[in-house]
Amino acid sequence: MVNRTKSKRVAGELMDKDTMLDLYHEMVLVRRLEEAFETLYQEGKIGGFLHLYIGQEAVGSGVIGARQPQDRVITAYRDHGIAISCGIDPKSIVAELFGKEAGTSKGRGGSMHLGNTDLNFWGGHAIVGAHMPLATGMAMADKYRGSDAVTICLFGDGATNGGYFHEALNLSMVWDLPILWVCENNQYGMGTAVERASAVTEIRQKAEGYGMPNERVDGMDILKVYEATSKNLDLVRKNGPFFLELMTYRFRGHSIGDPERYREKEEIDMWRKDDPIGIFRKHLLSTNGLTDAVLDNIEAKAQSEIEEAIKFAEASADPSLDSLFDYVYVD
Amino acid sequence: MVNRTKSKRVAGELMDKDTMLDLYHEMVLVRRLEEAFETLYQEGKIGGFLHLYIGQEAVGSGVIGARQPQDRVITAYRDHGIAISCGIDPKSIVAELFGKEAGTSKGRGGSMHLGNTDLNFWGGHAIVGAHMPLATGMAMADKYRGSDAVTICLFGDGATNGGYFHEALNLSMVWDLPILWVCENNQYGMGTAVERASAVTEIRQKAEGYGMPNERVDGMDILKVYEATSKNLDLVRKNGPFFLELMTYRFRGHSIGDPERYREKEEIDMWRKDDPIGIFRKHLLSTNGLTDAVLDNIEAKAQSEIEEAIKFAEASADPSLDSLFDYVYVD
Amino acid sequence: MAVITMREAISQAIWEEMERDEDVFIMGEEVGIWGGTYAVTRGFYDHFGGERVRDTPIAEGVIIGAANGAAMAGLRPIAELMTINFAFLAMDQIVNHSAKLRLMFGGQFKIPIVIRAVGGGGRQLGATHSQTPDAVFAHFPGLKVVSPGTPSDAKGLLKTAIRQDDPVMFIENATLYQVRGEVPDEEHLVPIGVSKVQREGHDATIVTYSKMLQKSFVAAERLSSEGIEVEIVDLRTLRPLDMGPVVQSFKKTNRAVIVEEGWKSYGVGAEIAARLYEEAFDYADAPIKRLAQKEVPLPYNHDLEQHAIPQVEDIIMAVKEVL
Amino acid sequence: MAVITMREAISQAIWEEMERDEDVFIMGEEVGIWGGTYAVTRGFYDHFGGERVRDTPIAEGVIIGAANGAAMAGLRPIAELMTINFAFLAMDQIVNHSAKLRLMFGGQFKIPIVIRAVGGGGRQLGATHSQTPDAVFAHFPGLKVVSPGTPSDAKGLLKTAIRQDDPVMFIENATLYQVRGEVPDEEHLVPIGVSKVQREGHDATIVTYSKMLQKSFVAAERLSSEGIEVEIVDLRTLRPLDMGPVVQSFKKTNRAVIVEEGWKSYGVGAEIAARLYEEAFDYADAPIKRLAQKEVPLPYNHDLEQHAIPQVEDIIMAVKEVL
Ligand SMILES: Cc1ncc(C[n+]2csc(CCOP(=O)(O)OP(=O)(O)O)c2C)c(N)n1
Ligand SMILES: Cc1ncc(C[n+]2csc(CCOP(=O)(O)OP(=O)(O)O)c2C)c(N)n1
Ligand SMILES: [Mg+2]
Ligand SMILES: [Mg+2]
Repeated sequence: MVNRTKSKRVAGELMDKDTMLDLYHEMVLVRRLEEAFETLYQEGKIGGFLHLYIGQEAVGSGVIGARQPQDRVITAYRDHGIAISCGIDPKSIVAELFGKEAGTSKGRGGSMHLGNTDLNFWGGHAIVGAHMPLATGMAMADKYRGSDAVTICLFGDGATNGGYFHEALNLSMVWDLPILWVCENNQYGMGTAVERASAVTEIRQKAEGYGMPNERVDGMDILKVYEATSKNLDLVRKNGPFFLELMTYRFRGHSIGDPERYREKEEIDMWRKDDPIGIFRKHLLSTNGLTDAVLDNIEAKAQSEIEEAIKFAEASADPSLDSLFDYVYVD
Repeated sequence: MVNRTKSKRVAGELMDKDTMLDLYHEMVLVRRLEEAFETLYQEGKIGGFLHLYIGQEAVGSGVIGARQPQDRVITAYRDHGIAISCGIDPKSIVAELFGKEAGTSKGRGGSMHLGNTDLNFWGGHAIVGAHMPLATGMAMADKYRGSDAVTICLFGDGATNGGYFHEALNLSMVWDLPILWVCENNQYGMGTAVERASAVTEIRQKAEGYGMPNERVDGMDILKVYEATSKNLDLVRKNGPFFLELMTYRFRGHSIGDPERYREKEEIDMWRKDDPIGIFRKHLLSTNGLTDAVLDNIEAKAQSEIEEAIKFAEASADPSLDSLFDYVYVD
Repeated sequence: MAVITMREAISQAIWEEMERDEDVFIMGEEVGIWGGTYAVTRGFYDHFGGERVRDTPIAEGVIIGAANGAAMAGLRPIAELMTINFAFLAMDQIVNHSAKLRLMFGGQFKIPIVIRAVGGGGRQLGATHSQTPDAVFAHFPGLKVVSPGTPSDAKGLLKTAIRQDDPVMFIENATLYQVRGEVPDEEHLVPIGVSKVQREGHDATIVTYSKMLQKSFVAAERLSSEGIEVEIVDLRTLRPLDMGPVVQSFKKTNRAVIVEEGWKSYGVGAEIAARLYEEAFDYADAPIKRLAQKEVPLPYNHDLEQHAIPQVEDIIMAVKEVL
Repeated sequence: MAVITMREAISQAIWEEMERDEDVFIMGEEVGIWGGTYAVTRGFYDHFGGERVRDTPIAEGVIIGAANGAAMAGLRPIAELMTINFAFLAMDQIVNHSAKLRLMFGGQFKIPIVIRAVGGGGRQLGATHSQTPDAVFAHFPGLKVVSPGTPSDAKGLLKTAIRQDDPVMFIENATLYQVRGEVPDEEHLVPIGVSKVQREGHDATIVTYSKMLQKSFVAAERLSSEGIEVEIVDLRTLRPLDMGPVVQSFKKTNRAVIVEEGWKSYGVGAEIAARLYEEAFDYADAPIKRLAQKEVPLPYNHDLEQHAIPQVEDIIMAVKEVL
């Protein structure tokens, strides 16, 4: 297991107080959503696989919090938090996991395929690494059209050992594309620890092989994530690809049903001490003069939003059986 | 276009005189063979694609000259020179290109699939990069069985941009396999110059991404190639993967029929001044006190061996039509 | 005979062959410490160690490629693809290398690799994780394609696959792992390339394999209660395809329904129907019917997905249509 | 009407569509400075520039993947695979992404990508470079699969493929590039998913496409000199498959030979035969015959290779067998 890099810069210098409160709300919303999903899955209301984002909230909120509206976001299957950060209504997220027509993907995609192109969120992709070429193409399209948008592509540490990673990173440099590559290094790909699957444990070192500028940052502290992202998004807009590795940890199993034979309880406990929501809360209380009451209020609000979303999803309709052939072809 | 690295070590300190003469003979043999193939192809006696090794002879002869018999060799489709260096009789090489039963691969494989497992040459492979995983598996097998063999895997600069390269190099480090990765950087993948296809023009930099030790060496001077290979084969036997980049150039087109719109005549001329056979000859004459007569004699011998091989191949038989289903299945 | 699950049968086959032959080893994502995504190799890592139960990175190209290379070098790898959907990331190694290397080098070596892959839909995994593209692999000469439908066949076929010298795509179905059945206690080998009558009958022939074999059993019992006795022929191997028992059954019943989980067009049923007509044209008393997956990428929604996959009711209806 | 080669027809189609629509661009290995491995895009790089005629590294996964991404973002990429054999290195992008992305996101975007790939054997390129695996791609709903056999169809179908909004696998045959034919001078669009009678006759129906269409023309002329008039139906599109003209012709001739270059088992002929029996069972006066590649990875040796591929003589014999 790898130690998280401690940044030496004073955190939070870029973010104003309202943004902080928004992001705090967002992170809590993600946490409550994931906890709700855990229960709903056990109740059999959700099918397929369920990969929770609990523990990694600071990554999604910090990275996407720093984007401009024109910046595209694309990620892998661990996408609920990312979807929230992109601004998708929890209603349509829960509906998607319930397979309802009101879901982000009309109940066709499920947990692994949330997406909303109006909000510039391009999914949720279930094949490990396969969305990295997609990101490359989207960035190419933006450049082709002269837009100043950046494509933000998030992926796991495990994904960096597959061919897609290499082909996409290499091409992004050759074509000098506006992509921010963001590795969410949660230190495991399913049950395989980074050092058992990757030649280098510091994933950012792989970027060196492409001559790509890179940085490793603490992914548990949203202020550091936000700061690094803001700074590097600017760089990407000017100079092309940048590789950002964020050190994080998933507090739950890879997906529901993970026997978790591959890591010790002590390790999990150690990381849970650095709860990204806890860290942020402490910061807000100490540095920004906020009170427990304000934050508790935000938490309560998040809780009720999730409850509302579940009610909405439960009440909403399944796709009709004769819509089976919809969306297979346009023409 | 990239300048070749000039090694600062005194060349030739590792190779004795007999070995030098053998390797000189071998390089000439390769050159004469390739020239003959060029003509034979134009005469319609060879089908399929034809990728010539002319200009790169010092790589094959230098690398394979330094191997131990237990060391496996595997390469891509530009494999005639490698086949000679591995000790395959030119007769069975010509026969293979004529599609004859006496060919190395019984006329089934053609130019791109020479191979002789008795001589530890595992092919000639036509899918760019696909033999790199095969090499990984062979090295794994040797390690599994406790053998001290090294697998020498040669590939082009172009192959280093594909997913196989990445997956194979990464896994070779994770499993600490005895592989010498040898990039024949002839500066083009078909018509695409290295800098138009690769994020880094110094290919060895890619090895840094895997924390793999690496070196870039002049591939036109067989003595330097031989020396670097000997040294690094020892390292691999002890420590696992090493990445050797050899700077070379192909004097002919990618394959017969290449319009060569992608490079200037001046560039070719410049590189042809560094003919690997010429360099070696000069060295032999100046340093080792050999006479023109001795070397001319070797050249004549090579020439007649090729003529003999062609005669052999012409006289030998096609596979019978009812052998069509042979070798599809064992059981 | 012990009654065990398909999971146990497959697990036993690998275990026994690894005990028997040191050259046999298994590699793939999560086969080791995790114990296999579907718990097939649970306990293997502790018993055989990490050299013979090799966890790999998520890199399907080099998983199959390295297994091919190890096979060239004389080992007998079992390469596990977590699901058959990921076989498409190793497609070049499977169809251009496993299937062709031996011929391209004039038989100088062999490729005794077994590629285990889990397929099938019906678990709301979405379009990329729910495929049954068996016909696609069966199209390539040089490969053998095996897909068992019972614990006994799974064990016997897998053991044979590991022992023989050709590349085998061994396709399991995730929803069959819990299915129980009798498996011989003694050494048990089932030949590759032999279809089998799994239920006798005379009114119509169901030709099927894998998951749909189990659904066909259920359909057959229900039909039987209505007085209709179907014969069920289980292909077990898609390449080489053994039409013998299929043709024989068809000549007896003169009516056939082919049931597969994959898509209909260019699927398994097309080949079987074409062959039946080629080999028993005069015996057809009714057009042969193909029952297959509706031609959509499988949607996540439970009902839509089930609607697209052949169900027991569909099989019953199809049989009645050919009667 | 001008008489041009297939190469020119394809080249014109791309050129015209790139002139018409700025969103159309082409990417692939050697499409730019080299001018296309088969000289299809000769002159494009100079005219349209490197942004619209993009040379790529040898990395098929990201070629198709980036094209998919560009399509998601609203461009209309033409992605060239140097040969269809390399499609297996991009198989996941083709079958798991091009074909499925739209449905998996509930139709939020479309994937107007055209994947051009050159297939076919007979040039002594060895087993990995000589495949005709068209049926494999046609198996996947979400894709369209087009494979023209004449210059006119090549031009018209490719233009349509570029304009319409679904992913299309456009399969060319390397040995057809020199074939000449009349192509309309004016704007020329041919609909995808429409089979076509390419030669009228009444004694038997040949169902075929691509290279085998041209061989069938030759066979038909020879047969005609013996007084046998075959009708030739050209599928042109394998998915969606238009059986209309095939069935109609079969109902007229009552005899059919299906000729394809790829392997027989689980190939195109299987689907066509199955469909013909399903839709015109009573019209068959003789078993339908499938003529296809012998089931081996194609060997390099010239005679062996030709022996494995259907020849004009084989077509003639097959037709005579169904008469
Ligand atoms: C190509 C492919 N291979 C295997 C899988 C199965 N799988 C799903 S997630 C996963 C682990 C990915 O690890 P990582 O990239 O680190 O992401 P994390 O789950 O940690 O967020 C695996 C092996 C897959 N979906 N796609
Ligand atoms: C996967 C794949 N894509 C494309 C090709 C076509 N192709 C054959 S050789 C070649 C260039 C390879 O360049 P490089 O690796 O530098 O080797 P060199 O020819 O220079 O020896 C290409 C694109 C192929 N054979 N395989
Ligand atoms: Mg991870
Ligand atoms: Mg090169």
